[in-house]
Amino acid sequence: MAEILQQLINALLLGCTYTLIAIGFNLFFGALNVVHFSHGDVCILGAFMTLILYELAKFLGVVTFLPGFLFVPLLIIVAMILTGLIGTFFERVVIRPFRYAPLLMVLVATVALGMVIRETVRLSFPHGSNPQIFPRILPQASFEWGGVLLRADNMIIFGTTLFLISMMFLFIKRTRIGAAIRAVSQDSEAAAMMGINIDRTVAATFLIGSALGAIAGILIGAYNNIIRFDMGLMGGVKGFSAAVVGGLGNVYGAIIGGLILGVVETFAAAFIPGGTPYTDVFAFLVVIFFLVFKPSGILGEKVYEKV
Amino acid sequence: MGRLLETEKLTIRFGGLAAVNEVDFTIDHGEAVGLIGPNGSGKTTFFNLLTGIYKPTGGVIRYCGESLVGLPTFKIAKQGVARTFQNNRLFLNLTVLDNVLIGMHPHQDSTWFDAVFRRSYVEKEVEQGVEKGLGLLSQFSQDLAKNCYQRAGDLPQADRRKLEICRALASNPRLLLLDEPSAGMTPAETEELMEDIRKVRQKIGGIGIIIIEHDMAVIREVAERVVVLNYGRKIAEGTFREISNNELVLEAYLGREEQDAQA
Amino acid sequence: MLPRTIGRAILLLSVEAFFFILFAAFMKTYDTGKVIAFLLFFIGVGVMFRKLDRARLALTDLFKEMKIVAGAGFVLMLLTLPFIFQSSPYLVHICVMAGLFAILALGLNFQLGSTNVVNFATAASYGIGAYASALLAVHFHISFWLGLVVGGSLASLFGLLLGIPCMKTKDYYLSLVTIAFGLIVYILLVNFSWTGGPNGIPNIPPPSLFGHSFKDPLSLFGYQLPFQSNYYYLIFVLVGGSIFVANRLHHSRVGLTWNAIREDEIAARCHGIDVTWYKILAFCIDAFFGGVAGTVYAHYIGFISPENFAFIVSVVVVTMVILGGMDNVFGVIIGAILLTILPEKFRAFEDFRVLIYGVIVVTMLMFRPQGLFPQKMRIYKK
Amino acid sequence: MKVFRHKAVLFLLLAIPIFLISSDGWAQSKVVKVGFIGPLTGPNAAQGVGARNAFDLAIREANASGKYPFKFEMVALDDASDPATGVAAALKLVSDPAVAAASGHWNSPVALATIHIFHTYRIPFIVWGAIHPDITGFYKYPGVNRVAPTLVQENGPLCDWVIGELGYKNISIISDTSSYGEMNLKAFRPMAEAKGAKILSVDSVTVGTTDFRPILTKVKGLNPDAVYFGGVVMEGALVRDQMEKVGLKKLFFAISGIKDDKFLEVAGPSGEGVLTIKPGRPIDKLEGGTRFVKAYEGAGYREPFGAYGPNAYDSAGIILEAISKTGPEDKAAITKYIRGVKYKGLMGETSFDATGQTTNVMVSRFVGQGGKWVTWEESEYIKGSRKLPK
Repeated sequence: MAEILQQLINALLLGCTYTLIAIGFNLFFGALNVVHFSHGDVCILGAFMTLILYELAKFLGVVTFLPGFLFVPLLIIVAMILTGLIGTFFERVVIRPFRYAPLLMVLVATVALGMVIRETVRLSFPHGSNPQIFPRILPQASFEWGGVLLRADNMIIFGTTLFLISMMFLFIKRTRIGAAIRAVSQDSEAAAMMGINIDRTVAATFLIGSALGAIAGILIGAYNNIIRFDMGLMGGVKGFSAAVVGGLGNVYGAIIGGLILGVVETFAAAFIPGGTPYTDVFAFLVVIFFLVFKPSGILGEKVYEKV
Repeated sequence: MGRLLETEKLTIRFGGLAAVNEVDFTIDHGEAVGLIGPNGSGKTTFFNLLTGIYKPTGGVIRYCGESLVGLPTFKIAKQGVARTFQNNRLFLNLTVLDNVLIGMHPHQDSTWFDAVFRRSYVEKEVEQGVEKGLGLLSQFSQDLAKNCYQRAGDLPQADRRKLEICRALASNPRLLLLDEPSAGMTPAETEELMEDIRKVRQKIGGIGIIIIEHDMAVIREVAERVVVLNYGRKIAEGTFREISNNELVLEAYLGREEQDAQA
Repeated sequence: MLPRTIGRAILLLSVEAFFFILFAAFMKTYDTGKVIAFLLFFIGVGVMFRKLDRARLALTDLFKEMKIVAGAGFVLMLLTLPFIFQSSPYLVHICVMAGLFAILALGLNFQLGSTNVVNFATAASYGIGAYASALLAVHFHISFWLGLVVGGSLASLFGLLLGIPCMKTKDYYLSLVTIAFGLIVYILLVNFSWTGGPNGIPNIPPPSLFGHSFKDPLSLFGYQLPFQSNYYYLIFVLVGGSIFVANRLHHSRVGLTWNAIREDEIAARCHGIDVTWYKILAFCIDAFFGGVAGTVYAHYIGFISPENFAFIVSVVVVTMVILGGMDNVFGVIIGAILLTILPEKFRAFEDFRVLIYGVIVVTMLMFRPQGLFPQKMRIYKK
Repeated sequence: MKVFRHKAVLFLLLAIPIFLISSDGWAQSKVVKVGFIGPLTGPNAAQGVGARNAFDLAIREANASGKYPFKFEMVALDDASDPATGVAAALKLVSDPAVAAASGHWNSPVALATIHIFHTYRIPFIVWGAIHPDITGFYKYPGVNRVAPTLVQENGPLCDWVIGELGYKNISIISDTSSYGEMNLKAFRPMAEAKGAKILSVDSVTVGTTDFRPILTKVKGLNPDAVYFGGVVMEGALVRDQMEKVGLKKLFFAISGIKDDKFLEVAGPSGEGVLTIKPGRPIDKLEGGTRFVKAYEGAGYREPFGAYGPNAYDSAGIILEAISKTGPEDKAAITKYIRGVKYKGLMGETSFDATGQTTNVMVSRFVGQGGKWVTWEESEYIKGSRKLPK
């Protein structure tokens, strides 16, 4: 029983990162009807950004006079903002030119952009092909409770995810920009006619999505202690998968989809004999199952083609 | 002449909204029926139901006595239902002639195997197709026939409409659905269009045409019978004269005009 | 009249020969500086060709007039390539690889170019073909020639399998399925023990024809050619066959139907086109090409492991198609050749290879989405 | 004017290529070339670059010593850990008639793909880093030798030590699915069982996995004495770290693939008390080791020579000695000389058995202590001031 609980915790934490990536996919798809295939790489870029900032801060000696509980959030917020800006930049440079082009082009372009991001990261770090050590920025304390090991860093990861998701919902529900995002994702032409600046709204979407993605990257780094340049490929595919399982375009769906993938992978590794190397296969089979039998996902509404 | 197509209580709901609501509709062989109604009254959705792009949530579609409900779009097209689109959907990066050749798809039968291993068969098929296509094009416009290797995307709007009708006719349809063919045309071009439609009816005996139009002149000229939709429901049916005196219809349209005036 | 024709034929052949010699010399150049000089020269020729209208028209007329002479001359020159590279098996090897990738790219072109289906699973069909024939050859001593058919067909079968989800999905979703499929095949190849796991399959026997084993040097006209030449000629025939099939499909109802799906899926359906079937057909034919290429690769190298069939291979083939020109058979082959030879010439920049692929794709899509050689309109003989 | 311009264009069209071709000068240089292939880019670049530098050092030293009648030149090519790239590189080497012999590969799949080429073209080849047993044991090519011990040769001493001497009997195995991990699993399991160990579980993980918690949580439920890891640095470090994180506080021991400073860096505090072995002896304990380190530093290489530097250094030494004895032309003689060599080098005396496998197998024991690898014999664990987990 304790083992199952422990595995559930593992699944939950894995699901958290997938959820955060999936939210980005949903936001972009809502706003632009675009699947940003390099979003996973932007997320990991956020983690690398944190790594660079951390080294920079260490070099400048900021660590010495700033206590950890102030320094770490500050570090994360700066990395978030930077990654958000980079995400908007990518939207402006690589995605916007294809807004009225055939869908194939933006699809291939974003896949290629992902490659460019990965390779740039790889080439700009010494031995960039190897995993980079991610600083242990979260407290490492732990205590055991009925055979279940609870760790401070895990709880922070879980808490942060919950907090960010609820903040994002509030933001989308309560603010002007949030209203604009909702309007654009309902009907961008109508929104434009109502005087909403589409470009700015889309940029805001990418800012938020990429910033949340940065958190996903940082959490992956903090959870595993390492980050590797090519994690974004799998991360992106899994994040997109989570979005699809939950229902593409539905932000709540991201949570469900992320958790489903987390549970499938964890339990496949733990309880299917010899299943460990095949966890990704199981995850993908679930995704393909959904694509074939319920393409709209769990929470997505059936989409009618415009004719 | 027998029934070409009829629907009974045809309905589709998008969530709570019934875009087409219990519509009974009939068209006979050789008949031209106008389908009118204010914007958003479900006319195009009705076409989409007939062609199988949407699956109805209720009701029956009978075409030549057989049900079309549940059939995939391409099978419906193969049975002789051809259509044009509101904002026309040509194959823009292909030539004029290729567009028409694709229209002939249902009547050709060469497969990948023929393409690779039976050259003569394919060549004959293409040859016949080209001949038929050029013939079809020249019936409508010498310009199109002459510029048959032009990219369809480079054509002016009026020619695109014509080409789209040609493409639809290339499949030898028994039922032709025209979705606002005169949209974006000058009065002179509209005149030509009406002429074209008359030509089609003359040449292809027994073809049924359902035409969606906002230009009442076209409806008056072309359609023998008019069906009026509003909010997805059929509110009237009859000759053009009957319709233009129908109070419900006037209300539906006047209401719209008032809104237009305000906007 | 006749002397003029002969004169023009000689002119045509000398133009071809000129560029062929240049190509051979380029291949034999190892010095990076000179490689760049060569490239600049080729680019200069290309630019001049565009600028000088008269020269261009004259040349295209010449080529159109004597298609057969041009084709025959071209084929003959390519056939002599192993003699020119006699002392350097490495160069023949590059040519073989270029041919393999040309087959892969031609296959993908049915989907990416003709039908607009973005398939990121080329590596999977490539791998399935390679593994199928390798396993058959190693365990059951099935000959390469049979393996070629079996490998292709089996890959085709998997193409069908992969095509099934496309009944329900399209666009992004379909691409996700292909990416997932590619990753699944890779993971399975790594983890199954009967595929040799990560160790792959060593000792795949070379093909033999009329008692001549492909691993032995080829003796032709008193010349001893490196053993790679066997494969060069094999690939030459296969690429020729692929071009033949690709052209025939393109100029048939099937190719036209694929184009219709590319342009507008809904309109295509409304004209009686069974979109699902034609997409599946494209999947199957693509996979068949991939399977054939994989089979040749396996027997050529004699050793395969999952690494040869990773995601990046798929992306490379996509890059080739986009660079060369979607739906243009000639362009796609040029794309494949360029992207096979250039990385070998710039081995010093090996580290930047993938980055450069990515940059090529993004810039091509932005500034020249039609590729180096844009698709051509179909013209029918009257 | 226009005619002139056309003539100029035509002239350029002909002149430039003629210049390019003629200036190329396909003439061969007189130096003797020695090939080196390794992963110079990609995930294992650190291994390949270090080995290349050491290889280069040996050649530079040979040229500087003036003892040899030839001038040697290294041709270093990249295999990027990719068999296809490796094959192209190997073909490039055999295409060059000036190449007398070559050494290569850290990745076994690459070596397994290229040795056939070297065999076909009769170019003597020494494997400096790839450790798959088949490279020598299965093919037994007369021209292919290997200075690195296979992993079968490594697992025995590890079993003797941890299971035999230290007495850890209930063991869970985790290995990666790479050829390296797979071979380790195959070699270790029977050896461990022969020593009386009980294998509680066997799990394989794909290289590149970062989250091992599901497996480790399961393993924790089995309550083993120790976890054996058959894989390389990064996965090893993550497994070690995550053992702590799921509360599996047991002994962790592993094959030499993890013996790298990076392991301790990634594993952090959890690297304490990790046991591993390493073929050969620590560089400072080798005869000539300090001289080698000094020379390496003096040559100004930026990257450390890494775990396989000495192997590459000795490979180069063996090749150079062979060529100097037989001359660069006769490849068969070089081949024969290498197979019969008794080479006193950095790693001690190297000679090859009938399959081409080195007979020079020495193993040193290491333990992670205070963020450093310390030889077991000198560690505080053997002195008793630190204790291994029970």
